[in-house]
Amino acid sequence: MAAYLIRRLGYGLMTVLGVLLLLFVLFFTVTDPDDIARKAVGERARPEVYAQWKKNHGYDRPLLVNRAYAASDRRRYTDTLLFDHYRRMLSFDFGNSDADDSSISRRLKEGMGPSLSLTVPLFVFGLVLGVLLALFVAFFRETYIDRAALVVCMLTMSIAGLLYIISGQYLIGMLLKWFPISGFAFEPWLAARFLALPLLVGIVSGMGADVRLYRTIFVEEINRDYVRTARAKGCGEARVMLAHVLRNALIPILTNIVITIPFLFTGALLLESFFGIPGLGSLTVEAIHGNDFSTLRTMVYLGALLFIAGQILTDISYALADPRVRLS
Amino acid sequence: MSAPLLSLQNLVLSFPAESGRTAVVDKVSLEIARGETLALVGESGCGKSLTALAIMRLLPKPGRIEPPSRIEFDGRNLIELPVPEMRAIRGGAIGMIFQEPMTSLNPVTAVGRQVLEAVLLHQPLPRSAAHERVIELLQMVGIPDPRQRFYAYPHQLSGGLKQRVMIAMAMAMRPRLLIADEPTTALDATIRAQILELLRQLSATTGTAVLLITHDFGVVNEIADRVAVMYAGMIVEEGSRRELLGQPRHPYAQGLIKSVPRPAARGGKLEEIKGVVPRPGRWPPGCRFAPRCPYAFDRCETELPQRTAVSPTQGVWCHLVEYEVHA
Amino acid sequence: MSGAVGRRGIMIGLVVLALAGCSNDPYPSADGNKKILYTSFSEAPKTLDPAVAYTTASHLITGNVYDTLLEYHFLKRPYQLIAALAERVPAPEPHADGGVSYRFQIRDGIAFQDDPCFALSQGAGRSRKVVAADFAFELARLADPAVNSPLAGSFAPVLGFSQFAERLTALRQADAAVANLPANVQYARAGGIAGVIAHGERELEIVLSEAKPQLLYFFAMPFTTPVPWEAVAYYDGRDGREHFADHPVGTGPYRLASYDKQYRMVLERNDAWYGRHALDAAPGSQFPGEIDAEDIASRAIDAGYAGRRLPFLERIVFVREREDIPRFNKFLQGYYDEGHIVKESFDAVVQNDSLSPQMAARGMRLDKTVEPSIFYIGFNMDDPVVGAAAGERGRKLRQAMSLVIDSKAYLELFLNARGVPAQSPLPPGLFGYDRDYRNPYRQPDLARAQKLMAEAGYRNGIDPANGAPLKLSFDTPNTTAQALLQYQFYVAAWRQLGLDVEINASTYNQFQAKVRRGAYQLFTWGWIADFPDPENFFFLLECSNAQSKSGGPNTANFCQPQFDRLYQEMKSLPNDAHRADLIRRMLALLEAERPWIELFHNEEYALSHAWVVNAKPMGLSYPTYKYMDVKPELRAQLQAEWNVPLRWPLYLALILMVAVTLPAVRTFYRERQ
Amino acid sequence: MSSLSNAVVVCLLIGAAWLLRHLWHDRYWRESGLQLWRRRPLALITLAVFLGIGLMDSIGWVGGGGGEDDEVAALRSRTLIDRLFQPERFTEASYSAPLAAVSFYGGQPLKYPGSHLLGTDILGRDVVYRALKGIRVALLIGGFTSLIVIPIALLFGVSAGYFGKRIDDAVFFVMTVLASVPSLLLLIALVMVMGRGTVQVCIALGITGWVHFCRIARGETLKLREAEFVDAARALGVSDRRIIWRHILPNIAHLIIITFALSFTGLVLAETILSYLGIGVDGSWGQMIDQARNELSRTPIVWWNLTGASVGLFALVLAVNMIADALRDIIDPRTRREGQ
Repeated sequence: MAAYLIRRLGYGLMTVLGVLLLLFVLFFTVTDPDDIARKAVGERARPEVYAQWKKNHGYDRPLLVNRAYAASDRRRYTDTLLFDHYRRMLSFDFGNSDADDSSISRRLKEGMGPSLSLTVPLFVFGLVLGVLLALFVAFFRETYIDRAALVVCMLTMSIAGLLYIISGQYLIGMLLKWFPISGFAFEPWLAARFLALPLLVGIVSGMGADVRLYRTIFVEEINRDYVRTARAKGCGEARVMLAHVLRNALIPILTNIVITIPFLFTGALLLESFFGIPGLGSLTVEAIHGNDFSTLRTMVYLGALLFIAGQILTDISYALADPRVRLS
Repeated sequence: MSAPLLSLQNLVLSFPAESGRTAVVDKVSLEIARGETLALVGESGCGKSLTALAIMRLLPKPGRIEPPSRIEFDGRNLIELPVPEMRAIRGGAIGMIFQEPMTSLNPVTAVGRQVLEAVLLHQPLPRSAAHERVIELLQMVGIPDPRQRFYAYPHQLSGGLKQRVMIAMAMAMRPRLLIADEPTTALDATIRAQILELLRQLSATTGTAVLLITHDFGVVNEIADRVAVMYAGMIVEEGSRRELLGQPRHPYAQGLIKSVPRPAARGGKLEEIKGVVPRPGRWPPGCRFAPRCPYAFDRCETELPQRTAVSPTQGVWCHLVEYEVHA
Repeated sequence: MSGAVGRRGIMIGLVVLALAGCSNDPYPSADGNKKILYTSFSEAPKTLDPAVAYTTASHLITGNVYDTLLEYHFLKRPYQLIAALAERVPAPEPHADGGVSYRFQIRDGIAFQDDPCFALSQGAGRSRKVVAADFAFELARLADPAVNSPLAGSFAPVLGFSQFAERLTALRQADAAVANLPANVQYARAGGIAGVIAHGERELEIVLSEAKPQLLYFFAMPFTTPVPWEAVAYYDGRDGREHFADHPVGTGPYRLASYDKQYRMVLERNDAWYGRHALDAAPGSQFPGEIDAEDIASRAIDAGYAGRRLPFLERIVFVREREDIPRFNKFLQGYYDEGHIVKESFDAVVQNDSLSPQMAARGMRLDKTVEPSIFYIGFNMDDPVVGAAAGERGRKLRQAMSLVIDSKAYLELFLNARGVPAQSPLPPGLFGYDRDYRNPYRQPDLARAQKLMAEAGYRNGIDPANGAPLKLSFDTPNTTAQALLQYQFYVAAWRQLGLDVEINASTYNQFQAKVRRGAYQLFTWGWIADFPDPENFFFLLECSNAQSKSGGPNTANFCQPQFDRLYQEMKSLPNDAHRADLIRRMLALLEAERPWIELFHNEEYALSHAWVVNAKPMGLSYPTYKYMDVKPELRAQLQAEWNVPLRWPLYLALILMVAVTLPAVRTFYRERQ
Repeated sequence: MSSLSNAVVVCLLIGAAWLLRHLWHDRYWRESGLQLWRRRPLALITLAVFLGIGLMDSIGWVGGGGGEDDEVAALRSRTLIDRLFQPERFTEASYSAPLAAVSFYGGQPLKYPGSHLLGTDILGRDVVYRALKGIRVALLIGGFTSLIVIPIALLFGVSAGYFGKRIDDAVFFVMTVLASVPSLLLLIALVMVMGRGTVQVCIALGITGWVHFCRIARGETLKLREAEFVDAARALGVSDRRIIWRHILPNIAHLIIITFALSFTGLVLAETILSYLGIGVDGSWGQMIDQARNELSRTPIVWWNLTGASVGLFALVLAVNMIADALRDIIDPRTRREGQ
């Protein structure tokens, strides 16, 4: 198990280096720092002001090789954008935002709280409700509940996330006034009041696909031989579902969670900017509108890190859940 | 002969087909005495496995037990039994083992704990006592060093060992009837003999009646007390092992026994029964074996034969035999 | 038991969600009765450094935290400067060599807000008195290239301003270690600015190389506020401390208590403010004595506050709201005390140019002010087809295109008529603006436009060179779908002339690249005045500021020697008849040349609730919170009234859910084997 | 531009006809087709209608058609849909409710009273016309992107799976790196760097969607490489290239079709998010939704713009989802083999 873990972490690190290379190509070689400077400082400043700004933000160095230093001098390769990009990203020193010079890591810390308070419950409630509903539907397979549930899932899957948010905000926020339309508060009991509506919208929009997927997994497991054995032992239908089927179904469910993690990211991004939650999602949206490349680069990097960590976590939980893998 | 332990009367099982529902098992009547081992023999698709599942009321979803079927066990009709009581019988008074030991155990739980569940479901013992009971059961079915094997996972055991665990699970509550649905078909020869010997020995020591479902006459010859031959959803002949293997009267039973390859018959032509078993819903009107029966005559095509007793313990559903007996 | 598990799980989930406080009050109930003003902001301030902050968003904070030598009178129009930190508004003293100097007497007893940074100079003390040197320090910061102030150019007339900047840069290049020294030490080493002299602690003299009356306006802007050198040195962003740009230390009526740009900014009242205990009545610290009847009648100003000491509010909370619709709806629900009307709900709020009955019934008030701004479509005068190079044909084409743009229709469609159709670059309320002037090329006239097109050689839009409609490109950095609709309005108008104008919306950096390469023909831009003077608009069309020459803000690259001569002459004249005549001749020139199609001057409609007092806006993006007050009890009562949640749909949904699943559960149990 | 899109349309039609004829002879595909028709007739009809409108909207030429008084339009290639709706003339001043006779604000009589099925938007353009124009864009985003992606993904995936070793490691590494970046963020970065426009967005969507196809192709090839019939073919001395072409690709075909159908809806829905962020495609439903999303809070409410775009989007995505669902059961070998 330990060897498996080390190999997995090693491969994860390799992927991180690959992602950084992709980001470097995307954000440094293809875009022109002059434009970023102009956007950050504003159109009315003097040309030397842009040069000054680029210098402050370290955009003025060459890309790969710094010919200013002699061939033997180590700095020929370290005083370049590429090396600087890797060093700072790997040491989590994200520097300042291109748009307004505020320290990115401080804004990340400020944004981390609201983002997690949205994404974690979204993930947990989404998964728990998804599995419960799927169990419920699988339990009543071949009755009209099953057929009705499948049709409803198909319909909810075909509606764009944006429409859920717009109609949700309008119906529940404005007409019914159950929860505040948007906004956030760091005091916990107030935060719950703010997060209720985005969570509701987020869960409902993702529910269709999840329930259909989990139901198929459950029905597949129910038809396996060991379920017949359990019934022959005298297990009641509920015990069969919870003790036997659910435990075995966890394995395919875990593999599918890896696929849903990135959608969690996009979901949070939309929910945060629509509901005014000052999290990493709205920070990214602002970076897009403000052409703030350094923040965007950091967000993509963190997104990738989260995803790789998620993959490793899922593989580990996969091994824990399935003895056949754990003991191999 | 005291009252039979289990008696099936006119059991009819139906499944949905293109046009409404068709019977797959058609008015089967069968009895098993206490401690007796009855072998239910027939080609695959004749409905013998479904009959076994119907006894446990575990018929797969679209299937249904149609009236006027009756399944009397210990004097009670299992069909009318309320669900909680039926659940008490499953794994309690009646145990069952299946054909595919490889997939019949829960892959993510230790085998010991799966047997433990079978015990605790019916008898609220303290954990340590139940644990000991499981060790005892594993020993009883011949699993070496049961204390360690308790924590093994199914993928770590061989096919034979897994079938022994299944048997331990089924015998957990000293059932009065054990249903074995082709227990050895998936095992190779050497293990097959051990499992059959285990079943015979358990039946002898615990007095458990065994309903053995198989298509292999070798198995029947090993441990069966009585035999019933099934064809296209009907029982065509039943009798003691000696009678049926010795002098089968129903043409299909005769054909079956002749087609079993025996060392003695080396060099001879292997017998085979021409034609194919008709599928449910397309059964011919009269005797269902008529199209393939060399002795079929006009009555066979029109009328379903009734049971004719050729000895106190042997009955045949065949017009020819009926004719011979009454003539 | 088994079937119920699923159903019960869902029920619990729903009930928990409902009980999570089925109310939509976003504020802690404890603050219900305090004198707090709740308002919102959409654009986060880029920086709060007074030398750099230039956007309205940052002015919300800098305008309250920093005081200035002079201020605009709250109510008098046109705008009039009054003394604030200075004891009186100085008159210019001409010098023999054509220069001019202003002497500011600094009011006594003014101190900085409490802040740990003063430990650098006061040891145990947490504040200190304001002296003339603090003003000199800020002016030096304006010149410092490292601070990179966008307004450095405007202070060029100050004697020795640019020389000081050069000396400073040379000093830093000579020895790199100098740059790490505190700013005030560096400025002292570089010898300070010749034209900025601190006579003792309470007199500041500013010497100009040439007369520029507009410069006084800059002393009413936070750019020239007194800045303590301790704050700049202490807040350097190292080892956990914030940057000075995020931690302002000033003398103003309010202190910045909390600052999270993504979420919330809070200003607390500064009890050490000079205005609260100044002995003589300093004009900047008192509510104006005389209030005209019209303001009292319209409840814009409450007469009871005349002459009272400022400020009244304890705390001002700015909540970040990115989307307009939720922001406006929270205002309607009473959770924001002031708000801007959203285009979509305009007709529900404003009918025949005043508050609609239902809104008036709620006690709301509507204030309208025309912003000193101009929004325009510009031609790239260097372009061979639409520019000056095309000579007469180009001019006629520009005139024709100008004739078909109907600003009135545009305003009604996109801004609910909130704005004044523009006849010239000068907005209303500025010297030289003539209310009755009608620009002949800005009154929609399709027939005349088509005649002009023919004269220009493009009969019904066909370009003789290739026989197809003349193709022009309209470039914009704004890629939002909403903006696209507005550009399609212009394209549809030009289509009546047979012109095929293609919209090229590109991301900001591609747009900038095109502008720098001059690869654009038509563009749209806006400008909000820094100070109420015609020079601040005409400089956008002056040749030395042309984009192609100096990368300056004259994106139209308009270079007309006669216009430039008039501009130089008019630039620093006082507002007299001679200046008005010069302006009239400049406007006549623009009228014919048509470098711009002037669209409209923006009009701000501000709404405020019944419990907000003295909500009259001041314009010039000046925050007026120090004059405002609130009635908390009335607010709490109205908020409760307007926000009764509808609960029956929740119960209906729950019942429906149970009703749907019950029959299936029953049939399932019956059928079970 | 019009001649290019006409050529593309003709090629598509010829290619589709040849493919259909070829598949019709193959009993396996004919049977699957019939089964699909029996199970999802409505969805197939909807998709056919959408495809028809999409193709009609791609065939355009200059000149001809209803007495144009607008010179600019006359000289621009107008597709069949344009000619049907005459957008230049068939517009109102601003908003008008569905089938209304007077404008929504101010109540002036309309130029075409009662003939706008779903009313008009802020610029007076007919909502039904704009929704129909959105079909071609959606099909382009969903279809065109996949057409770029599938060949590349197959090339890399199959060669990685079949030849293994170095190629496999390299391809797998690139795949993991691309898959590790959340697709939306990568999408945003690509569009911001490559600039806006239908083609750029499709390429960006392609790059992010490519990994999904490649992973499936590689996995399936790995499985098939071990299959007996491949060993048998290799034993007979059949060249690798032929094995891939004759044996591996046909067996992957069904999986590719299913994945194509599933990813189609994902791409179309992703575009709506891009439009919200301001980097979507012009004329798409996403853009219509983004323009209309604030109209819900107008009093009285302006709902028809949002409805027009949403119904179009919903119908297409639902139809494709239903077909993909049915396809998965019909031609997925696993369920099929157990079926026989």
